[in-house]
Amino acid sequence: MTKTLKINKSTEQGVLEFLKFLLESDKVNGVFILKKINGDEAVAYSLVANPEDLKDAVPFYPLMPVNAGKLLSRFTLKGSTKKPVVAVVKPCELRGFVELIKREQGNLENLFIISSTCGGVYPTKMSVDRTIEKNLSKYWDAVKRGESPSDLRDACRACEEFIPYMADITVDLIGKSDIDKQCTMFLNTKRGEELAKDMKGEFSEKELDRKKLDEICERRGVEKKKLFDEIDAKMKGMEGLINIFGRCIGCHGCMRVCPICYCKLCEFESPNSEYAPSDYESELGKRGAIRVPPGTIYYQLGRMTHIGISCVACGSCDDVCPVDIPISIIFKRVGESVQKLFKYVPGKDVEEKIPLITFEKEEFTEVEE
Amino acid sequence: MSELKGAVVSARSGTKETIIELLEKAMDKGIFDGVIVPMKVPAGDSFAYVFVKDRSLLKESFPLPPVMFVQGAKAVSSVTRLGEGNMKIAVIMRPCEVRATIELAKLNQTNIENMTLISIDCPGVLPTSDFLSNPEKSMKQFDEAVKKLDDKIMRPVCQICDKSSMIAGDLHIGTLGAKKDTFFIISNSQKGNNVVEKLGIKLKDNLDNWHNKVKGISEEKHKKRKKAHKDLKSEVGGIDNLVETFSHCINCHNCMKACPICFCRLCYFDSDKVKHPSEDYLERAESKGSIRFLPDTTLFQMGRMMHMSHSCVSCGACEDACPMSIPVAQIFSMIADETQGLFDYISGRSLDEPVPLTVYEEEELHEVEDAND
Amino acid sequence: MGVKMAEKFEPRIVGFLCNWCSYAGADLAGTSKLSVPSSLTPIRVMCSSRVDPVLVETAFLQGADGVLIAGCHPGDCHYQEGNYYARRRFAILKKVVESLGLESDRLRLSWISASEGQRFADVVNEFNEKIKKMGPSPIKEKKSL
Amino acid sequence: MERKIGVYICECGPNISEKVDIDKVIDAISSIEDISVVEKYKLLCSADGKKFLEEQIKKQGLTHLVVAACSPKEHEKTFMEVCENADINPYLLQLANIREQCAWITEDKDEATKKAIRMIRAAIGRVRYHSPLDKKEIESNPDVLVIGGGIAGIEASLQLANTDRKVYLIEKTSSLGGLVTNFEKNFLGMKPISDTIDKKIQDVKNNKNIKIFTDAEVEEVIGFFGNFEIKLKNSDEEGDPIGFNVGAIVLATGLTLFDPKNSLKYGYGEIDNIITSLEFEKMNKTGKISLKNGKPPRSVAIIHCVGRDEKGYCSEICCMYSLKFARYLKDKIPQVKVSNFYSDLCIPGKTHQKFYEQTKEKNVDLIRFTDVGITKNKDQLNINYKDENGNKKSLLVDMAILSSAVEPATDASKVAEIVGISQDEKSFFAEAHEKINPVSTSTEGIYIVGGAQGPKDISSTLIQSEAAAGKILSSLVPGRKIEPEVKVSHISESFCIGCKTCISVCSYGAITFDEAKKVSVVNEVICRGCGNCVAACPSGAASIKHFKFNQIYQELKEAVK
Amino acid sequence: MTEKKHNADVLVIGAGIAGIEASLMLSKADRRVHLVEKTSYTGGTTIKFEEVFSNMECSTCMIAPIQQELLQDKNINLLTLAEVEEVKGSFGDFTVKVNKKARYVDMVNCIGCNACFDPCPVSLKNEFEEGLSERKAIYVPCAGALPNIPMIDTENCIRFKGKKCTACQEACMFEAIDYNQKDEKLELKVGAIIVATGFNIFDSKNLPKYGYGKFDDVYSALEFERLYASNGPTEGNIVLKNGKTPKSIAIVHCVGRDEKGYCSSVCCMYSLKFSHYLKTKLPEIKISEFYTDLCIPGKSHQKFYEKIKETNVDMIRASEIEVTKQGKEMVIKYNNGSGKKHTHSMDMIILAPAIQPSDDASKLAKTLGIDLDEYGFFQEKSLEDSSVVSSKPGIFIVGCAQGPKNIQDSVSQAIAAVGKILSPSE
Repeated sequence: MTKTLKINKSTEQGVLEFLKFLLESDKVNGVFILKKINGDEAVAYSLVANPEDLKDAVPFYPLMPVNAGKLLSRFTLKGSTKKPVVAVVKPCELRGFVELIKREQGNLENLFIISSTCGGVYPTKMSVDRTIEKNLSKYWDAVKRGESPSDLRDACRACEEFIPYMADITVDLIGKSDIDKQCTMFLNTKRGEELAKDMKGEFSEKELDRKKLDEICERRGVEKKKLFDEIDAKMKGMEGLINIFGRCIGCHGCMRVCPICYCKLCEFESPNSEYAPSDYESELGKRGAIRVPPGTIYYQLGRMTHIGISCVACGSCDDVCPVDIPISIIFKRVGESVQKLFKYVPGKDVEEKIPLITFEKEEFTEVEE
Repeated sequence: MSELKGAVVSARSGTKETIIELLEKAMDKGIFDGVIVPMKVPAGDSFAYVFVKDRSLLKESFPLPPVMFVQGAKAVSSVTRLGEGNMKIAVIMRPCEVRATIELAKLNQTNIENMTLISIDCPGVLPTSDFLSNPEKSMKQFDEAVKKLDDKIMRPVCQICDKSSMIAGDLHIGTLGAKKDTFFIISNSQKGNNVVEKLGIKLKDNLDNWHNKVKGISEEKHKKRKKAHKDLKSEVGGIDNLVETFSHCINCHNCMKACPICFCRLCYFDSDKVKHPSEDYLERAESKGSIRFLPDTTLFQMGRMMHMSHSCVSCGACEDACPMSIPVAQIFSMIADETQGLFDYISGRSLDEPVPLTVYEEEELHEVEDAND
Repeated sequence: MGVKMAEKFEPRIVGFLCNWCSYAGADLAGTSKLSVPSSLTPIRVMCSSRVDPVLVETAFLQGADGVLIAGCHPGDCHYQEGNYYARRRFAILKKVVESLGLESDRLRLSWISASEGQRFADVVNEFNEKIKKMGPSPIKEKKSL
Repeated sequence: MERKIGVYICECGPNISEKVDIDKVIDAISSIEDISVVEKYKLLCSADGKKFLEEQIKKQGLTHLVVAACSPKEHEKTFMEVCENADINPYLLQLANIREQCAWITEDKDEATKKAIRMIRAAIGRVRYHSPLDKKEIESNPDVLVIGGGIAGIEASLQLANTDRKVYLIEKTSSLGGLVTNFEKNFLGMKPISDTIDKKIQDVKNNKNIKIFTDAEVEEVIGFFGNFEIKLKNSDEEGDPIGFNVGAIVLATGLTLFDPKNSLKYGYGEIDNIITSLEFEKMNKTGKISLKNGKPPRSVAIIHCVGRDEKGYCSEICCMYSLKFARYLKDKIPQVKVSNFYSDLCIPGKTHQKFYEQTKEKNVDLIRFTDVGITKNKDQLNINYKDENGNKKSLLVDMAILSSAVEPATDASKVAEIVGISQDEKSFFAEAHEKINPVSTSTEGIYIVGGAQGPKDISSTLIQSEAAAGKILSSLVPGRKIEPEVKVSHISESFCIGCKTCISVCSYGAITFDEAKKVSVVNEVICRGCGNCVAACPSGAASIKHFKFNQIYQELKEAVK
Repeated sequence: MTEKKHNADVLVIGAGIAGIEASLMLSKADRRVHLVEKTSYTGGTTIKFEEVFSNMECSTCMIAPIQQELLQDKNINLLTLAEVEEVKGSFGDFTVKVNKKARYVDMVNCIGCNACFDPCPVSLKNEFEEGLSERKAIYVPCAGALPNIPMIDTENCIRFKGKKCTACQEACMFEAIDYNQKDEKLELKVGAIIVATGFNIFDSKNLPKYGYGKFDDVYSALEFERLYASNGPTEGNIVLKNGKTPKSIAIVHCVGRDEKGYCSSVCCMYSLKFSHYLKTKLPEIKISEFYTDLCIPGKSHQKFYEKIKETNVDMIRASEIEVTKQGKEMVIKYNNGSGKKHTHSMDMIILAPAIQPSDDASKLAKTLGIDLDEYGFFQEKSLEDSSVVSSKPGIFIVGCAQGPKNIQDSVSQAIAAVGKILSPSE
């Protein structure tokens, strides 16, 4: 049984009350949370210090502008935060962060994590023209029923890891019919309990409704299989790869937003990936023609080998791909197959070692300012 | 810059085809050992630059594709950044790609010693997203638009491009003002002259038709450009609009990666210079109540303007690559005109003009200083 | 800590001073006991050419009410020609800011020699007055830059 | 590692304490993180003050130090020494100049206090990011290469050569001595030049520490102050190219004359008996001044400022040597009629006017012209000139001597390119500083003397040679290592993309390009640490020690708060 | 010169730019230097200039860094208010007696806050500012002077005239003021001596025709330098005695040339520099330069001259110049080249007086036992050889002490002398 805190407010309101309390009682100095910025213009992660500014926070908004794991890593890259901060993030973002911590790219000290069972999010594109706004009610109805609207991102519809690991506090969200009236928070850790102390609301002991969640998980499993089959059909051999990645423009946006890709300098942007004219000349001797810039497939495969083991299938790469390559599903597909080998669930436990250290820790320190 | 010389080439088999024939001929004569041209990718749903040595593959080439997936300058740079090489290479690109290439050459990012840069009158480019929604249809629409010289379906930044026929490279293929089933081949350098003469073409024909047509179009587009920039300034200008404009930016830096001028191995804004300890972010949040995280999106954009706007060729690659549909290219084209104007500089116009920030004049820019006020 | 109460407006001006001329000029203003507004906080750099425009943009976007870059007069650069490059960079910077419809008047480039203590005082006074007229930088309050 | 920052505020008697409420300052900053002690002191720069600081650093086990006092120009060195004595790296110190730039210029005490707090917070923020910097020492080669075997090069070589300092003297012609060997006498003293030059040439030849190469040219120079590698065009007995290492280079490539053929109005090369000053010197040296027909001239015109307009500068010596010519003529052909045509008489210096007056006494005509030309008149010459009122006049003479402007020796540009120094617009070598560093160039270790640096007479040439020698003797001491600047730029090999922007903005040639790796490399020995390249670098590759982005950023943050 | 007995230390007389450069270079070569300066500050005449021709660099920016370096150099023993009284011995082994006058301000304790000035009851003309501004009896010549430490001028301090005044002492928080300081007699042992005592300018009062001292607004070159200096008495505002800004200015070259019998070689250039000064501050002003022969030798000077001419400055070749008054108006009369007489009225007149040896040159020459030339400059050993070698071995003469010259040549000579001293061939 886990300690729980119940507040008789809508789940979102409850959480906001709680966060307000944390700031006002100086339990934390900052809240890291999704928030509307510039009025209604956009939703983005924000670091909030003044309780007032929580008013337009939207912790469970169905959007992932950037994988918060990457952001939390940037936040604590130069060392743990000296003053306590609480972050409200999605399970996959948390898992991404944990993977980064394992790679010395972040720090949990003084950083409290609130997460929730996750209903998935819409493609970031939909935030540009504000179409998400129109879909919100539809979305929340689906969430209550534990279903995924069809226009959610592929990665989310196929996500089976929607229950957070490592969160100090888990907010009960999906499949919960009374989220409009009730807010239930599971205080998973001592730290979580400490935070909740003195908060107005009823404390009790409870468990997440595993059965319901398992059903949801199954449904998503089916969705996943469908997507995997499609990919498998396309991804037959080199030919398949070329067909799928042919349109890649090498912007490396997928790498930049990926919570796992943390290298200061990606190998595929380093001198190792440059070719001298002589290389081209000899290569052209073998083949009549080469695509330039070269290395499109090489980059994608390389990235798979580098991060596949840790891919949390958050779907950010899909969001930024300007040429709509279904990267996330491909990576999820490959990732899971590798992860199975080691029975490794990325981001499950910060103490758990990464099966293979496929890359250098912290390189190029000489230019650190 | 040498005086433009040109010839009329008959193109009964079609412009694209004739260009390919000429390239094949040039390879047969050993004028070029290789050609860098756009081609359809196997899936047929997009295009890529291909470095061809086997002339039999040339027939696949697609000199003027409807989209700009990769800015040609990047392709060229990937081939000769590390040296000129031994192959004599022809490259067929859009004028803005040629200009970017020349800009990169100044910045030591490519070596065009052994290259013949060939540009083509550019009708504009379709937005990548539009194209991807239905490649076949887009192809047809594009061809139509080219025939009608109608740029409505092109990218906004192409609609206000007043350098779409600017000749900065060695050779240029002029379709504007050409009689039916012909086009102009125009030489802008000794290198160009040699190539054409070796092909047995005499550079003696009159170019007035082309000149006039181009003059007309670029003047009209120039007016449009000025107006568009004026409007844009009122839309995105001022701190509030600016913040709003970039509020959707998710720091993916696609714009920077797609930009031919952003050649840095490690972008300033990915370096440790902009990575701060948590206290710093918290302090900022405390003083303002809250800050968006990551902050400094505007700094990134303004920083890029500082670092590359003086070399920006307004090619639009950044806007194509932006997943959040921010009008980056239009904004940068506006800034570029302004900053380059300071030095009467036009990026990629000529290899002999040094990049503004690598030189100075003792007597200049007194308006920005106030030593004597 | 917390948001500054808006009593009377005290500008925050960042002053990048080159070590050899302008910083010495500022010192001379001191030894000559001239009166200079306290709004300017000096930052010593070896040469005006060290002033990375991105640093200035950073100051500007973090809400500086004004940024002054001061170096040796053209021709006097201790490092031969640094200030000429500084001037070009500044020109571009100012143009960018101006073109974005931001207040480029909040950025200033001045040449101040080691013997110009008075000029240093004048420049800062003048600049300070101008900034006061302009009021606080609207950027200060922006939460999502 | 754990930081323990100590902040010490100097009251500077009343100078700071009167204007700044120091106790308020202490309150405001003592709570800042990493601060282990904040204290005020009456006068930190005093002997007691320094002792106090030193003890504090040791007692408190401080890792970083902030001193809020006067201008770094006053006492940065002082407090850096204190750090050294207390065995912490002197670069872990930051000064906050709260006297000159706060207390002394702020009327309102409250404002001054606030500003002081800002400045000290900034210093604290900055010092946090300081990293220890260590002096480097580099072995240096004391030997010297002198290019040019004229009087300048000879003098420099003689001043320098010693058992522990070899001099390589490179002369492109077959003999030493240069231009002056053509002269009979020098002006002022009118003593035979051979008295001086011949002796000097002998001394050079006899000096076993001077290695002379005649008919020799330098092909390649690479390296930097203290460590230049020289390759000559010439090869040794075995036919291998001659090469050697030196620590410094003296350029004494000398002068040549403006060719009057370039200015038709003088009829030079067209009409007989019109000769250049150099030709006349040579003729005079043979002992016999004569016309083409062998007869001595009865009248001679000496035209000053030939080529001045074309060159755009006054060659400084023409007036004087033209007067000397008048003396030559009067000595050898007493009854000859001599007329000097001049535009402005340029005879600077304490001794020159006297020489001029003495010459005039030998009834030499001095005629000021505003324009002059020469035409043939039978076998004589018409000197057609305008006087200063613009009246056309003409004078009939047998012979005309053209006192040509001087210009840099023809190979100057080539040499400049090989050693990698810049030339001024008149293509003389450019000095590091026109006033206070006239014999140095912007490349440390390369010096310019004599006519190569600008038009000048023998005496000034000797001075420059000795000056260059002085520079070398004081900075390149045998057995002593070179200590380059420590606050220098650094370019990350891994991040540099090789756009060479940094190279084009560096005034000292301190950045070279590694063609193999395609990256820029800073030579720390040459770098002066201005930071220009850092601001020029659009990427994250360049940084400069002690003025890093984050160090300045910390100051900036406080300034904005 | 490497025998045991040889003393490596060097005495440099005069802390002007030549003396400073020489000292710094000797120090760089690890020589100990005694730098004897007769005034209370370093920098000589150069620090009086706002800018130097022909690149118009700010003079302070040029020299302040090396002054700082000098003050912080441990090898250099700077003796201000000091004069050489006796020199014995020979090259390699001189014994020098120096009289170091009391400053009455402790150089260690004083921190240069200037708090002592205000309370001082005495106030008189400041010589450094050519009498254009006032100073106290305890003073530094100008703001930014280095070392920034005041001295008491006992000639005028009322305390030293017997009154009971301790105003300055009371004002000083650092017990820096010490009325009991005594002049010190120092004995220095050195191996070589560099004489860099600089120059003086010809006193235009000797030539009444120029109206100097007679009329307001006739200035000598040095006075004008201070009038223009941004750290000078008017913070660089060019004003007439009546407070108005001048509309017309005459700059007269070659003042005293005939009397002296030589061309001072820098007057033409600095006169042109003055035109540049004036045109930058007062673009509208009418400037006439009256010269005899334009002496602008060297590669960079003519360009400067041409630049000035473009700013339409009248260059008038003139003789028989005379400055008089017609009513209130000041007028200048002259003959132009063709002998025609002309008269112009002028608001201000700047005289470019000849450069002459400093007043104590002859005294010093005696003390050092070296020759003077007929003009009173220190005499070089021979016209054929290095001009820094004096008539006595081991004593070197540099800068304007040896003859009129510009900064570049002075510095060259200074460094050359160092070269001579360091050179193994000596």
